[in-house]
Amino acid sequence: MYKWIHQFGSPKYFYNISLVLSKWIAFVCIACFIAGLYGGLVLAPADYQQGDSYRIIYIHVPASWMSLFVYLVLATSGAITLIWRIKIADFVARASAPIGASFTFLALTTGAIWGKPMWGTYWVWDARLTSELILLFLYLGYIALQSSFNDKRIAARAGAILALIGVINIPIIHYSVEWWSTLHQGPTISKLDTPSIHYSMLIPLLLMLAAYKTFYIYVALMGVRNEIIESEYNTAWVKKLLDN
Amino acid sequence: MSESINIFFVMLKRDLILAMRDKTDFINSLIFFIIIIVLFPLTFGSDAKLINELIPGVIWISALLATCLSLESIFRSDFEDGTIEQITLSRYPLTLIVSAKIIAHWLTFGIPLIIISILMGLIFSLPVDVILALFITLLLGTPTLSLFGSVMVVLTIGLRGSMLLSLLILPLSMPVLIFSILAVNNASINQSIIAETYFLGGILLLAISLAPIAASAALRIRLS
Amino acid sequence: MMLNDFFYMGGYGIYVWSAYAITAIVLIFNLILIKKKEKKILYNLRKLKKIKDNNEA
Amino acid sequence: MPQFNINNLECVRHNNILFSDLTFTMKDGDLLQIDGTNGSGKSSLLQICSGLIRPSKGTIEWNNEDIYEYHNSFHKDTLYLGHKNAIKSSLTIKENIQFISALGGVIENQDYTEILNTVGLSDTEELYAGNLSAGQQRRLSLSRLLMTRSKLWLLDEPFNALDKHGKRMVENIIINHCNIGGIVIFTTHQEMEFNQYPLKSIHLGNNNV
Repeated sequence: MYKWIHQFGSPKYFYNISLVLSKWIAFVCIACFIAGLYGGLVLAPADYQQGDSYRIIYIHVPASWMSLFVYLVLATSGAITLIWRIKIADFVARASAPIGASFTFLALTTGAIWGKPMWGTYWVWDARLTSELILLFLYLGYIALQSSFNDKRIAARAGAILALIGVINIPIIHYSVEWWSTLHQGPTISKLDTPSIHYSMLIPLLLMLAAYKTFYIYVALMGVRNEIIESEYNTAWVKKLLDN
Repeated sequence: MSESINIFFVMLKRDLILAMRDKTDFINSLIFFIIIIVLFPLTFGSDAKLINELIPGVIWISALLATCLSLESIFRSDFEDGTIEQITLSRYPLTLIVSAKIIAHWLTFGIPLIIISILMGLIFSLPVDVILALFITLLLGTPTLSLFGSVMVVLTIGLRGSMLLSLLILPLSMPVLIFSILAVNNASINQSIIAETYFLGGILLLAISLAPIAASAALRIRLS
Repeated sequence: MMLNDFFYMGGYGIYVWSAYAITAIVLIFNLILIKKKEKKILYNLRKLKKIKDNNEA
Repeated sequence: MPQFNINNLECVRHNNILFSDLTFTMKDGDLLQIDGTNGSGKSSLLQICSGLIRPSKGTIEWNNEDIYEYHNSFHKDTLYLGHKNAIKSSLTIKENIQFISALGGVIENQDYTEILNTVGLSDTEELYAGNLSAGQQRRLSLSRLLMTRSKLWLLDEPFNALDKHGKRMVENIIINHCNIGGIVIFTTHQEMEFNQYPLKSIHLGNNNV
């Protein structure tokens, strides 16, 4: 297992594998986007309460799921950085942070836009919007901390500690905000086995989630490849790569 | 083992003496704390009822900002004069030494801050229950802030500007702030504050068990 | 007619489409940014390599 | 028998290779001088040896144990002194010295007058360290050499800011330590005498040992 991790963690191996993978991921991503958008915007019926405005769900919910997921990736790769010192983990964290922040930003703005027809105002201190906002601050802090170090190795390790503390705090933040908030709707999909929404609405949502996830993986892999080339440019294989 | 406990008290005593000798740092942040509290009534006019509703929250926000400000100095001189290397490379557990420093900070800054807050409550003639709730929440909340804050201080020390420190601390201290404000609000309408107190206590325990370890790890990273 | 309905979104068109537009912009922006970075890195490294090769020659 | 092994060490700072393939072994009583021009990596080498920073390549072993894996036992045997004195100017000399001895693991020795005499700071106990000159502060900082149970000393420019007399004093302390089986590595760009004590040396900068 450990050997496998190390092989996978070797920059050259990772670079080549990710190049091949990226093509397939891009294909899956585009397919999911097309199917999800078609299903969500055209096929799915309008909601009997919210009318067509609910269709924002197809971009809002995946964005907020991904915002949390990417933060988990930051924390996990942080733990790997601290324990095993695998370079790729540093790169993954560095490449993930901006896209994670983008997802958080999207979850916030689409949530606010959705709020206007629903609540009559762009912003209410709803529990999920508020903790999303705090999550955005966590991302911004992470990016600010990382970018203020000159030495990338130290930046990665300092960021790892911040991400780990952040990830421990996220449930507490979420719970405290929920406790405090009186204006909040229950989670739309908490359990997949008893969906509170119809499957014709659910399937496009899951497709969009897959699209977001593959999009994230695609962009993150590209970022990781950039970091690899930058840090390994003294090695023979990168030199060869540059000749092409 | 007893030697390690000895170094804990040596460090604690040393930091307390240092705080007493270089008073400016923590006195300035306490003055800053008082000024922010005073600014609010000046901005919102002299409507006593409104002020009474606002002031507990104001005290808490001021405490948060003042803690951010005062934490900055907790490791600064040690970094400047090389003591931090001696501490990190010493024969004793780094977490123990770091804990002593954090406790010293709380004793010299947190306790005066709590006393001032109670005095402020009395000056603004808040109900006794509210003052009590303020006392309890500050007693549980300020050490949490010092603990998590110290990790962020180590991460950001020597980097450009102190804004970064606030940017890191403030989002993480949101739960403490929220539970404290809820407790104070409950107290003002004569309701129980037990649930919030438990949460604050739980977060404090989490901070006690995690922050010294994280701060030590951060120290080793920053020195490399 | 069908297409009009589609863009009208039962009166919520402005909200739905602005949300989708922002999403599209942000996601595409992410893609462009990282592509640009890749180009920049490759350009810089190639230049660096050229200087080195010339020095060696 | 303690041994300090450095194997194939490489240090990269700001994308420059400061040194590489550095290998040496130190045994009881060994005294090693590292010299080299400014920026040749003298301080970095000492910091790597102390475990503060990790080398980009290579291993360091103390008693055949990797110093990162067994950092607790390594730190117990090591004393590192950097450029900075680690002296608090708002503490008195006595308070400084008490802290130094507690950190060095020497608690039972409560009489500091002898130590202050040795480093040439007698009758200054109640003064604030901030009142001392640079050389005196360095002497105070070097008093930690007399209050340590560590075997391996890593001293970065120990003779900085010292006059002839102070230099002699530090030399004597170092030789005494080596005579009882201690190991000392220090950096300097001054010519050293050390009363004919066998002195090894490493020159950094042109990669020759």
